[in-house]
Amino acid sequence: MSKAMEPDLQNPFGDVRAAVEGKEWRHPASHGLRGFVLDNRASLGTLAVFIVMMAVFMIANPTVFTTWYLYSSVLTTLPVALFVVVPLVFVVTCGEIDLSFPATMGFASWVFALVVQAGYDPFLGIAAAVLTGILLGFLVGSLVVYGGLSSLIATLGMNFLLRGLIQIINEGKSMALTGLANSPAYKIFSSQVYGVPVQIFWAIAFVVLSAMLYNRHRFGAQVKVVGDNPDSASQMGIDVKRVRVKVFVFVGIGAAIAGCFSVMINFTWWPTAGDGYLLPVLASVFVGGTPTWGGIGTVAGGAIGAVTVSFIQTGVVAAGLSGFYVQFFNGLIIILSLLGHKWNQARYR
Amino acid sequence: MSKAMEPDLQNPFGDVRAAVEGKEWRHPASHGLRGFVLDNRASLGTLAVFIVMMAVFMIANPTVFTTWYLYSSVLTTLPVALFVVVPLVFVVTCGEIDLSFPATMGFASWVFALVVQAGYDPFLGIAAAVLTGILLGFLVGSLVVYGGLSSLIATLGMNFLLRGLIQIINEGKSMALTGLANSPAYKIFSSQVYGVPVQIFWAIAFVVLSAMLYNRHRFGAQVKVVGDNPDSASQMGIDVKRVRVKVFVFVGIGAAIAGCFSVMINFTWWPTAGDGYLLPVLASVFVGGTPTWGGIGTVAGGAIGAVTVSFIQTGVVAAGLSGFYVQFFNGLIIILSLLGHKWNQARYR
Amino acid sequence: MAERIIELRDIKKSYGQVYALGGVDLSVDRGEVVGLIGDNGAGKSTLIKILSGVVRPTSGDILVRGRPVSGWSAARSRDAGIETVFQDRALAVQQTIVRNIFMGRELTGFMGWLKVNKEIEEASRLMREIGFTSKVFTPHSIVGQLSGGERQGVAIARAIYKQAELIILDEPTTALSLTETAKVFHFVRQVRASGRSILFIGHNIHHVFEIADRFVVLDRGKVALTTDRSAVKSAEDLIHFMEDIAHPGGLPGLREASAAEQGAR
Amino acid sequence: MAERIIELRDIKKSYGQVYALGGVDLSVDRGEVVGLIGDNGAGKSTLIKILSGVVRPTSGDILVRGRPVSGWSAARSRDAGIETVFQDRALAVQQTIVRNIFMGRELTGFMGWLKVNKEIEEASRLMREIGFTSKVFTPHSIVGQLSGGERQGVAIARAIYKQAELIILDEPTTALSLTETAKVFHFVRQVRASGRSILFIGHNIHHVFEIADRFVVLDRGKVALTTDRSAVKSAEDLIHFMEDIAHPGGLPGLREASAAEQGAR
Amino acid sequence: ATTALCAAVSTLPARALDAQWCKDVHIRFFVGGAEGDAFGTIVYNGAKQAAADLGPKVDYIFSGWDVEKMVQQLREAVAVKPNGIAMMGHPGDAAIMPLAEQAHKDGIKMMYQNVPVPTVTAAFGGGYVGAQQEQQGRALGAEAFKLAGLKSGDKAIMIGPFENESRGARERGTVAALKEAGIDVVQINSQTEWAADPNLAIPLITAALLNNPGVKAVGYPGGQMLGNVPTYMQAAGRKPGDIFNFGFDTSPQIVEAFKGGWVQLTADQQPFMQGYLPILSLCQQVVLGLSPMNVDTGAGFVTPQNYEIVSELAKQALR
Ligand SMILES: Nc1ncnc2c1ncn2[C@@H]1O[C@H](COP(=O)(O)OP(=O)(O)OP(=O)(O)O)[C@@H](O)[C@H]1O
Ligand SMILES: Nc1ncnc2c1ncn2[C@@H]1O[C@H](COP(=O)(O)OP(=O)(O)OP(=O)(O)O)[C@@H](O)[C@H]1O
Ligand SMILES: [Mg+2]
Ligand SMILES: [Mg+2]
Repeated sequence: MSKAMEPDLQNPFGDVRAAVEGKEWRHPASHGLRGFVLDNRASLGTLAVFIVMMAVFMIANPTVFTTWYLYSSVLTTLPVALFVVVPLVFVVTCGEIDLSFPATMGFASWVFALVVQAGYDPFLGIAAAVLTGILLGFLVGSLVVYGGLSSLIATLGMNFLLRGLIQIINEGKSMALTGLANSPAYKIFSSQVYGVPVQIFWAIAFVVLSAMLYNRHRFGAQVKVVGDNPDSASQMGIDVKRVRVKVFVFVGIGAAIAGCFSVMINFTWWPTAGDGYLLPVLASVFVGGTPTWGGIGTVAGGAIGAVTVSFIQTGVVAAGLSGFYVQFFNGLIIILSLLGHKWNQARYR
Repeated sequence: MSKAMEPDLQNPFGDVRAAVEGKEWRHPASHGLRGFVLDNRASLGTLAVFIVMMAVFMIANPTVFTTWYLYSSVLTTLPVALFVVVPLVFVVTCGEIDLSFPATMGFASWVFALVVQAGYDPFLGIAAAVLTGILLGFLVGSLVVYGGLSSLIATLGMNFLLRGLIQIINEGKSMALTGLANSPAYKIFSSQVYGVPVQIFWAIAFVVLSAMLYNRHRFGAQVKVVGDNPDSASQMGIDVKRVRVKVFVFVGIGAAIAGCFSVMINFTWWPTAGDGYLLPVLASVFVGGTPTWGGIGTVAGGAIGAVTVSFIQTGVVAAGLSGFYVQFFNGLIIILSLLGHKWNQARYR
Repeated sequence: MAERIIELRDIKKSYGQVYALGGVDLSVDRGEVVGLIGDNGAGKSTLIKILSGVVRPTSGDILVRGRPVSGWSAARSRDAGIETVFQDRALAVQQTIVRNIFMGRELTGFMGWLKVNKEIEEASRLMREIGFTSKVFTPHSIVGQLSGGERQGVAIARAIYKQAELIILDEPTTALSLTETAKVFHFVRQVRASGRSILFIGHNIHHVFEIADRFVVLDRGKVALTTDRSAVKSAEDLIHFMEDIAHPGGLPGLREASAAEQGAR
Repeated sequence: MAERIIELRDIKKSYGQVYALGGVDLSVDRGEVVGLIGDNGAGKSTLIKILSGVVRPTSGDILVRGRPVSGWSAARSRDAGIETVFQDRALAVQQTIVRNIFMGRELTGFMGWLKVNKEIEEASRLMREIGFTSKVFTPHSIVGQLSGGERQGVAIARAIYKQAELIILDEPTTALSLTETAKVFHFVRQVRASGRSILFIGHNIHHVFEIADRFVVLDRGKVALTTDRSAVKSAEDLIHFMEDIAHPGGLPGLREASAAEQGAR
Repeated sequence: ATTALCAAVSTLPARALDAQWCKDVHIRFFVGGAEGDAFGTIVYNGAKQAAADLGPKVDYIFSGWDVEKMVQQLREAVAVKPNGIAMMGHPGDAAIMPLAEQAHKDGIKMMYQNVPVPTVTAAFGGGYVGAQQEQQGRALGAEAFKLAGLKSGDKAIMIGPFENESRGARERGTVAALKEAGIDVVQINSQTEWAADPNLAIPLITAALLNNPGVKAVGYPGGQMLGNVPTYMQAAGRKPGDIFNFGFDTSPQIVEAFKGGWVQLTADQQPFMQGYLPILSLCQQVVLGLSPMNVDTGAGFVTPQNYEIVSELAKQALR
C-alpha cells in the first residue's frame, strides 16, 4: 500500500501544481521595488512620517532648514539616543520593555567619570562603563526573567533603585571633566570631521551592525521567535530565559556607551545623567514602528524614529512657534505615527 | 436508544458522585477565614507589605509615627491619588493602560478653576470638571479603542498633547483661588472633621463603591472578561469596544475629581497640575497586586498600594534618612511588592 | 413542517481577497439536528459565526422565525435563543465557572448589580445537570485550572442555560477522548429529545452521521449537498461524496487512505 | 532486535499535587511506529514533552541508544535526533516559514551569522517534499497567514528536516479534514519506509490502529497495556480494552455510544 | 557678591556660644529641585554646612520642583512638628497660606527661600532668603543690556521655565526689563528634561539662533544650561564672543565658560546662602529668640572681570 502512495508524496496535487510550474520561490526583496517596500514597510512608514514632518517645518521656515548647523547640532545629541533606542527595539521585540536604561546610563557614565577623574585613560573609562552596563543589564534582566516579574514595572522599580543609589552616594554632586577635551578618546569619539560630529558615524555603525544582528544573525532570529511565542521557542530548544537576559544586557551595553558619549559632549557628569532620555527614547521606538506586542520590530525604523523625535523640538522652535508648542507636537507626532503604523502592522495569532 | 441513555445524563458517574453526596458547593468565602484569605490574597499581600514597611519606619522613629498629624497630613492628599488609582485598576484589568490621566487631571481642574474664578459656585465647577473628564476619557478611549492603537503609547502621546494644549493657552500662568475657602463646597469636600480630613471619607466611599462595581456589578464582570479574553467576550455578545471605552471614561471621571480635590487642597491651580502623580499612581496599581496582563485585579489592593506609596517618602524622611534615599526606597518597595505578588498571581491560559 | 427557527439566504462573506462564503442558504427547523460538514477552510466556522452574530456577512439575509432581521449581532443572536459552543471554546480562563457561564448575560437586578447568589445556584444546577459534581471544583473554580474536557463542559453548560432554541456546536468533540465524546453525545440526544434544535459541526463524519437528522455539506464556501438522513444509506456514502467534490478527478492516495480506514473497521 | 533509539524508565511527573505520570516505561526501536493512546489527561502529552526535553521529569531515567543521559533538555533532545510536532504546533505565527523551520536550529556560519540563502533553499526543498508548492506562498510567507492544515505542514516540515531518527507526532490530525489527514498519513508511511521511527499520538483509535506497529495505552499516568499490532485483532478490541480500563464496572451509556459508532460503520 | 557671603558668615554669634549650639533643634529643609539638580545641590551643600557648623538635626526634602508635591511635603513637615521649616516659596502665597497658619499655631518657625511669599510672611511671619526674583531678573536684564551694548530694536533670546509662573518669575523679569529697553525678545520655554541633561537643548538652541540670525544676546535660566553654553555655541557654529551669553547662578562649568570667553554675565543668586542662612536663622529664632532674617542674596553679577573670585568656590559646589 505504501508503495502505491509514494508518488503522491512527491506530487500529491499534481494538477494544481502545474499552474505554478517553473516558478521558483524568490525572496520578496528580489521582486524589485515592490518587494523592498513590502519588506520594509514599517521603517518606510516611519521615514514617510519624518519626511512629511520635515516638509511642514521647511515650508514654515525654509532658510533655517537649509543651514547645515541645524543638522549638525541634532547629530551631536542624536547618537546618545540611538545607542539606547536600537537595543530597546530588541527588548520590545522580545516581548519585554526596559525602563531602567536612564539609571543605567547614569550609573555607567558615573563609572566613566570616576575613572577619568582619577586620571586614567578615557578608553579605560569607556571599558569600565561598558562593563558596568553589562553587569547592570544582567542584574535587571535576571531580576525580570528569573524573578518572573512584569518588566514594565520591575524595570521602573530598578530605575528608581539605581538612581537612588547614585544619589545616596553622590549627594547630588556633579563632576566636571575638563581635561577630557585633549584626550585621544575625545578626538575619536566626540570631535568634528569637516563639520560633521564624529559621534554620528559611530552611531550609524552601531545601527547598521544592530540591524544586521536583528535580521541576519541567530541572536535576532531568536529574539523574534522568543517574543513571538516563547513556549514554542523553548520547545524548539531555545533557552528562552537566556535570550531574554541577553536583550537586557544589550540595553545595558547601549546605555553605557550612550552615557559615555553624553559625558564627552560637554565634559560633565550629572547625577541625573540619562533621566531626560526616558520618554523621548521610548517614544522613538514606537514612533519607529515596532509594535508593543513582541515578535516583530524594525531597527532602521527605530533609528528613524529617534531622528524624528529629535527634530520635533528643533523644528517647532525653528518654525517660529513658542516652546509651549513642543509638548503638543510631541504628542501629535506620536499619535499620528501610531495611526500610520496601524496599516502596516498586522498582528497574527 | 436515547431513552436508555437518559438516566445517564442525570447521573453519568453515579458511582463517583456518591463520594461527594450531600456536599453542596459553597462560596470559598463561606469557608471562613481560609476562604477569605484565598479570595483576597492579592490585597492581603499588599497589606502585608504596607504593615511591614510601616513597622520598619516605626521602629526607626516611634515618636513621629505615633503622631496623628502625620497620618492626617497624608490623608489629605491620599484621596487625590485614590481617585485615579482605582479607575486605573479597571483599565489595567481590561488589558489596557492609561498614561494620559495626569493631563486629564490638569485639564479638568483647569476648567474647575476657570469656573470658580469666574465667580460661579464651586459645585458647578466640579460638575464642569467631571464633564470635561468624561469627554477627555471618551476622546482618549475612542482613539485607543476605535483607532486600534497600543494604549501604552497612544495615551502617553495624548498626555503630551493635552498638556501641550494647557501650556499653549496658559503660557505657564497659575491661578490662585483664595475665595474657595469660604464656599460650602470646600466645607463638604476639603475641611476637617475632628481632625480628620473629610476628603478621605469621600475617597473611601469612592473606593468601596468601585470595589463593589468591580466585584458585584455587571460593569466589573464585563471588564474582567474583556481583559481576560476579548474574543470570547465579543462572541458572547459583549460590546468589547464599548466596555473598553467605558473604562477610559471612568479614568476621566476619577482624574477630574482628583484634580478638583487637588485644587481645593492647594487653593491654586498650576498648569503642571497632575504631572507629579504619573509614576506614584502607576506604581500604586501594581504594588497593589493587579498584574499587567489583564483579566484580574484588586481594587482594595490598589487602594492599599496607594497608601503604601504615599507613605514611602514620609516614612523615609521621618525615619531620619536624607531625602536622597526616597528614590531608592521607591524602587525597593516596587520590586519587593512585585516579588511578593508573584506568589499569589497565577496566570492561567 | 416544523417551525423554522432561523434561515440564512444567499450569505456571502469575504475576508479581504479571501472568499470564505459565496452564497450559502441554510435553515434549521425546530427539533432537528443538522450536521454541517466540510473540509478545512470550507467556511463552516465562518457560517456559524454569522449565525451567532459574531461575524457580519458581506451580503445576504438572515431570517429569524420567518422574519428578516437587521442589525444582527452576538447579543441579538443570543436574545433570539441561539447559543453557540465555539471551536476555540470562548472561555475567559482566569475567571470562575460562574462568570464564564453568565458571560455577556449576567443575572442583574437593580441598576446592573449582580445577583450573586442566584448565579451560583443556577451554575450549580447546570453543572450538576451535565454531570460535573463528581469533581472537587465548585462554581468558583477558575476555568484555567480545568482540563480540556472539563472546559468543554463549561462551554456546553453555558449553551444550555436559558433553554436556547438552537444550540450550535462547532467541532465539540475535537481533542476529546472516547469518554468525553460519549458525554457530548449524551447531551446532544438529550437536547433533541427536549424538542430543541442543534447545528452540529464535525470532521468525524461517522460522528456527524450518527447524530444528525439532516446533512449540509459545505465545499469551498458553497453548499455542495443538503440531504435528509433517510436519503443517505451510510456514512461511507457521505465520505465518498465528499471525496468526489474535493477531488473531482479522483485522488488515488486519498481514496486508499480512506479505504484503509474503512477496512480497519 | 532493532536498535533501541530511546528508552524511558520509571518516569514520574507531578505538577504540584497533580500526578500526571506515575512510573512509565516506554521505548522506541529503529524503524517502528509506536501508537500512544489514552483518555484526555492520561498523560500522553506530558510523556512526549519529557521525551523531547521540554518538561523535566520528577524522577526516572532516560536512555538514548542504551546509554543513560543527564541534563536532558529540548536542545539535547533535538541533537539526539528527536523531533516533535507538538499538539499546539509550536509555531511563531508572526515569523516567516523559514524562521519557523529553523527555529532553535538556525543555519549559521561565522560567529553566528545566518546563512540566509542556504536556509531559503533548504526550506524550499522541504516544502516541496511535503507538497506545499501548490500554494501561492513562499518560504518568506508569514505563518500567521496560513490555514490550520498548512501550519501543520510547516510543523511537519520542521520535524523532517535533518533526517531525525525519531519523530513524535502529538495528535497531528486533530481538527484536520479528510484530505489533510490523508496527507499526514502519507508522510508517516514515508518516514517508516525510510527506516526512521515515529511515535504517534491520537484520539482516533482507528487512525492509530491503522498506522502503528505497536500500541502503548496510557491510563491515568500509568501504562495500562503495551502490545504489538499482531497481538490485536482489530481496532474494536483496543476500543473495548480502553473502555474497560476507563470504567471497570462498565458504563452503559458509553458502551452504547461506542456501539452506535461501530454500528454506523 | 562675595562680600555678602563673608558678611553672612561674620554674623555668626560664635563668640557667645559653644560650637553646635543648635544641636537640639529639628529642622526640615526644602532643597527644592530634584536630587542632583545643579542648583539644588549648592543649596543642599549650604544647608549641610550650616548643619555641620551649628548642629541641628536636618531632614532634607527634594521635590523636583513639582509644586503640588512641595505643598504635600510641607503639609507632612508641619505634621511632624519640627522646630523650624525652611520652605521653597514656589507654590505661591495661596497654597502655602493654610499650612503657614497651621505652623504658626503649632509654634513652628518658618523660613522661605528662592521665591518670596510676601502675603504669607506678612500674615504669619517668617523670613526670606533669596533673590527678589522679579527684581533680580530685571536687574540682570538691565545689566545685560548695558554690558552687551544692546540698542533698542536689537534681538535677544531668553530661555526659561515659563511654564511655571513662580519658577519662571526671574526669567520673566529679565524679559520684561529687556522689552522695556526696546529689545525684541524671543522666549523659549525650557523643557523639564533639560534639567537632567542640558545636552538635550543643543539642537533647539541652534534652531533658535538660526531662526533669529540677528540675535545679539542669549539668556539662560538657573541650573545647568549656562554652563553648557560652549557646547551650544560650538554646535551652532558660533565663536566665543559672537553672542553675549548671560544667565543665573555659578558652577565650575560656568567658570570654565567664562575662562573660554563663551559667557559674559551671570547674576549670582548665591544658592549656597539660600541653604546656609535659613538654617542659621531658624537656629537663631528657636534657640536665641531672634527675629527671622530677610536677606536678598541676589546681590551681585559675575563678569569676565571678576569670575576668578568665584571659581574655587564653584568647584567645591559652594557657589
Ligand atoms: N479572520 C479571518 N481573516 C482572514 N481569513 C479568514 C478569517 N477567518 C477565516 N478565514 C478564512 O476563511 C476560510 C474559511 O474559514 P473557516 O474557519 O470558516 O473554515 P472551517 O470550515 O471552519 O475550517 P476548519 O474545519 O479548519 O475549522 C478559510 O480560508 C480561512 O483561511
Ligand atoms: N502545566 C501543567 N500544570 C498543571 N497540570 C498539568 C500541566 N500540564 C498537564 N497537566 C495535567 O497533567 C495531566 C496530564 O496531561 P496531558 O496534557 O499530558 O494529557 P494528555 O494525555 O495529553 O491529554 P489530551 O488528550 O487532552 O491532550 C492532566 O491532568 C493535566 O491537567
Ligand atoms: Mg472551523
Ligand atoms: Mg495531549
